[in-house]
Amino acid sequence: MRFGVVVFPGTWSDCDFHYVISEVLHQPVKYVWHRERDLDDLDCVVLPGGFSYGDYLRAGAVAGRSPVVDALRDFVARGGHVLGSCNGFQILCEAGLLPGALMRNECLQYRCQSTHLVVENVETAFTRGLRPGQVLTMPISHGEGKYHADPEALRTLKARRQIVFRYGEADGRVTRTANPNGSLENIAGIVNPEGTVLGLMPHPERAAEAAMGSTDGLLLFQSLLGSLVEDGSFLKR
Amino acid sequence: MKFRVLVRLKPGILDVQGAAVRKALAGLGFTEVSDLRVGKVIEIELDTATADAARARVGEMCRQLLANPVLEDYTIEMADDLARRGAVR
Amino acid sequence: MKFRVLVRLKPGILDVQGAAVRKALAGLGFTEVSDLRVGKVIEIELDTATADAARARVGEMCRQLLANPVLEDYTIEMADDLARRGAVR
Amino acid sequence: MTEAPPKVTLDLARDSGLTAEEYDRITSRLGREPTYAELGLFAALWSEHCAYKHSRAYLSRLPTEGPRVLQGPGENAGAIDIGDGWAVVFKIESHNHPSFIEPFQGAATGVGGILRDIFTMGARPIALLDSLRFGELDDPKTRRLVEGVVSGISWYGNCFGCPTVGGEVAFAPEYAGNPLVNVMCVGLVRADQIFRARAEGVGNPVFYVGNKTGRDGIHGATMASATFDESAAERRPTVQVGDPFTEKLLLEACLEAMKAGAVVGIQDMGAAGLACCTSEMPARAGTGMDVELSRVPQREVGMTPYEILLSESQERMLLVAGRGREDDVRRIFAKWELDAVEIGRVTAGGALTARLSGEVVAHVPVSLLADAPKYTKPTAPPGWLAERLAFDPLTLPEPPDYGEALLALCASPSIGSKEWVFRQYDQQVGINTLVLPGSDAAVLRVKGTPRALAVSTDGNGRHVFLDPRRGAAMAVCEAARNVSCSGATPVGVTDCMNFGSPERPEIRWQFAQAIDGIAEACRALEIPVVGGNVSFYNETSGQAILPTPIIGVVGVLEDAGRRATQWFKGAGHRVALLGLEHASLGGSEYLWRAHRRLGGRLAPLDLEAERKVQAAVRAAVSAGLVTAAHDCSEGGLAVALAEGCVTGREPVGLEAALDASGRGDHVLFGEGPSRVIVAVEPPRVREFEALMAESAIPWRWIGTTGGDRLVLRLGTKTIVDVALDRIERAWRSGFERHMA
Ligand SMILES: Nc1ncnc2c1ncn2[C@@H]1O[C@H](COP(=O)(O)OP(=O)(O)O)[C@@H](O)[C@H]1O
Ligand SMILES: [Mg+2]
Repeated sequence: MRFGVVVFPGTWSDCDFHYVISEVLHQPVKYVWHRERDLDDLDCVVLPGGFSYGDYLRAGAVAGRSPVVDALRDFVARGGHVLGSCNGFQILCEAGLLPGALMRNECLQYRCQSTHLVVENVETAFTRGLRPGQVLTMPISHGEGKYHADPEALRTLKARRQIVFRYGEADGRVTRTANPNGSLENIAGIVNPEGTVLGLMPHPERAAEAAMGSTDGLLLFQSLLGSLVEDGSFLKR
Repeated sequence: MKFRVLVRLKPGILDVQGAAVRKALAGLGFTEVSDLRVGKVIEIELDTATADAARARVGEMCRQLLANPVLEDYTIEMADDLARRGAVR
Repeated sequence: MKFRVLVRLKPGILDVQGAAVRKALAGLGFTEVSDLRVGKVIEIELDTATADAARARVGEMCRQLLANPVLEDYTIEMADDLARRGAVR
Repeated sequence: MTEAPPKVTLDLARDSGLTAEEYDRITSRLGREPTYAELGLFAALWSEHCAYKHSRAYLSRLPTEGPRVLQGPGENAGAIDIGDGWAVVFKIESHNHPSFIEPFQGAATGVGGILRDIFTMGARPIALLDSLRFGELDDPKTRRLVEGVVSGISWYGNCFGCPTVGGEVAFAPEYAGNPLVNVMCVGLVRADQIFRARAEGVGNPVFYVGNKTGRDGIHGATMASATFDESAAERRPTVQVGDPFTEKLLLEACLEAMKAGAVVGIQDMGAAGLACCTSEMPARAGTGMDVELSRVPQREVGMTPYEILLSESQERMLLVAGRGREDDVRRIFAKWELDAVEIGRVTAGGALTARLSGEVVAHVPVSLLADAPKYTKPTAPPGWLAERLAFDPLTLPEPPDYGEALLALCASPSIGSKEWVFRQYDQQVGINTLVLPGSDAAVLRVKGTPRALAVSTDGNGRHVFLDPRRGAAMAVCEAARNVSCSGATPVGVTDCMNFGSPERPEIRWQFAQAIDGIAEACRALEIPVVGGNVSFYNETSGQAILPTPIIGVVGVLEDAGRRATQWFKGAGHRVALLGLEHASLGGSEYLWRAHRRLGGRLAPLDLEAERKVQAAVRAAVSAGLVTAAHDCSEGGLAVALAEGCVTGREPVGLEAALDASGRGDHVLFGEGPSRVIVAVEPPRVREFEALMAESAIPWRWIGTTGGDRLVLRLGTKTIVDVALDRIERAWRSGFERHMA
């Protein structure tokens, strides 16, 4: 499966994703410059964390209007997969590829810490290998990760089972104290209705090796690899 | 031509920063503040022939980039409207 | 009584936000922008008997908290001055 | 448009910070009066900040050589060989004054400056550490400073994308009027691809790259000139504003240009900006430079040559490219959307020539600019010292309840958890951080090798205040010990010397003594000093800070998998205390917190014993014999044990018996060097004992982990018996409760 890791000016998790995909997962991967529009040779595009364009206006705002993100619309329509983590999630929301928006953390401070994610929907390309209610350990590192959607949008998210991860306790309870940023209903990650575009604030690439304290981040990739192979569409290439 | 764009959280969206500033002010003895909201002001100067055309362009900028419609409202003001008010310091 | 405080970087201080937004706008085809600066707007409602007293208090708030005197200037406006301009969306 | 520059006189020279003798030296060496722009160059380059006039003579006493040293002091940063073709590049720098004036931007630009020092060497920054000192937290002004400084560091480091993996925060009233913000950066580079700040190659093009130049930070001292028109000065901001996004682009562009082989030499435009680069770079290479100032990208209109030369706008570099590689440089910087403008050439003849639209505004030998006078003025110990030393802490009453005393100490903001600080820092970007903040040293793997680096910064102003020599040596030992506790071998030191005004003999004495102490300790531990920074004039209205050398140590772990952290891992582990049990309440945190006293003598320091203890700990960690290793520092043995119990994910209890020969407070809370506690699982006890015997260090078993209390005995008498959750609560809230 061929991965592309997008690089915007100011992106910094690009190298980490690249490392995990090539050195841990042993999958082909290349960097994709933000001005690129040609994504034809890719199966999965990763929008990594960082501060694209400094995030000086709003997190992800400028990158959300870049050529590569524009090209993602076609890519997704053609069945391509997109994983946006941290800044990548913010960009997907800003671009309208996912609903809602990410606001400043309720504590008004940056937060870098380990979190527990409760898996809610296992019928997406990225969570197919997981159990409902399974608890993953993955760190967050952001200043603007409070998910917001208006009541109507939230209803739609629920109706279409687009909420994939919520912040929870180690035992899987979704509590107020487990919410690190004030996110609406503890939402940590969502997908598009087709389950092919995942946005999440936590960093799966930082939880991909035992030495880093958790390997739960790999599960997302393994689900993806498994699901794509199963469905066959990418085997022919 | 000079414009001023004010970008503010939509009513109904909790303004955490505003609440924090209000609390800090109360701590300093400014207890009379009954409401406070924090937004962004973007001052734009542009080379466009007519005021109407310019205003339309600024509107376009807001829709395309300056405000996030999920969260924010915006207002556009022309600098001439504001001329009479003098800056402090 | 409603006030609006505009807090802006002093002239000469690097406005990283403004420069970034201007560049982003240019990238979207808004090349006519010749200058752009980003600041904060703080809208304050307060319960004070007279407009003058209220304005003085807001000035005090600016000096003590709202503006950083090392980097920023501020302007205070009364909301009545602004009534006629309507919000977009 | 620009008015004629003011006439240069002795008075003007004095106003810009030069002495009459210095001015004399300039005119006689030049054979004429300097021009206004030239005076600006001298004022800046001969300032204490750039020229180390009062410290250079002392700094030469530091050991700077060793088999692994690839670059010692004198460049943007030092470099040490760590094997497999890799080098670690690191340095520490202060941004104390800017952070006091504007905490957020001051601290942020401090981070920006040290990052540039690292990547100008060709290294990619992999870690930051921040050492902070503030007044006491009960003052709301201090709390605002702390908030501003921490969020400034957080903003810059996070946005740039370098993890902040360690540091310290301590509080004492002496820092209230002058907080300390020291930032250390560590980077990695291939050992044969280190770049230097040298303008080699006559005829090579000189590029200005990065942000545009504004009037930011034009030297305060040189600006206070009577001939400036008042209102113009008013308009001139001296505060620099950081732009981490541009810095990140600058990093990528510089590394790419270096990799492309287009770069000959490069230097960060830090203090004294362009003036500093255009004179230091040719001075190091024995060349000259001819630059056209009107080509410098400018953010403001009407800037004078003086302003262009001295501006301290951030995120800029001067780059000497190879001839014929101009287009490569332009292309690479354009890709990263940065300015790269050729502003001049490297010349023969050793002069800096600066022009404005062709007209020469300065023409000075760079050797003269780089050759500021060195001072070794008389030093004298402070008059008050004898009285402070004569104070005997044991004349004070014992605490009525040792459990409560320990809880109070754990809740001291200097000792309590700094999670409030470091959870605002990205600690992991780069996915190298094997040990996050919260243990003695942070550990970062070196990808592609089996190795890891361990880093720590330490310094104790109270110790140095009472005994600058021993206190500074103890700071070196502590930083190295922290690194050794992780299992790593210390390989290099960087130091940040924060002192009061060097114009006072007692400050000069503190400084000279501290340098001697650092030199002794580094020699004994065989770790060279490869870079550092001196920050004088840390005082407000004649009240100097505690003299505070901050020591940064980098160590190498040959096997990244063989490392230790400070917290106990489970019940039933035997706990041993390694090292001499010499401790003292003199200058201790306990003495200050419990009795508000600063006095007494420091514990003795035996550098040979220190070296052996550290070697023994390293050997034990690398043999996989210990499940935890923790250094005893502030708060003494009792606090170190309490930290072993509660700083991990799951609290682990302990029962221990301590030396019964001293008074309780002395044994529990006395501070001293060369002590480490370790935990050993029962099956490894024999092996561990054999290793200790071989190491020939003093050591003994003191207890066993388990249960949910910390119980400490002196002989048979239980003097502390406290529930872990109380200790944990005290420790977790010690700092944070002030910041709510
Ligand atoms: N300002 C800071 N930034 C990042 N980490 C910090 C800071 N202050 C303290 N820490 C971390 O908290 C832990 C405890 O610090 P400290 O008590 O100073 O340790 P020690 O006494 O072992 O030097 C260390 O891991 C240290 O790196
Ligand atoms: Mg320690």
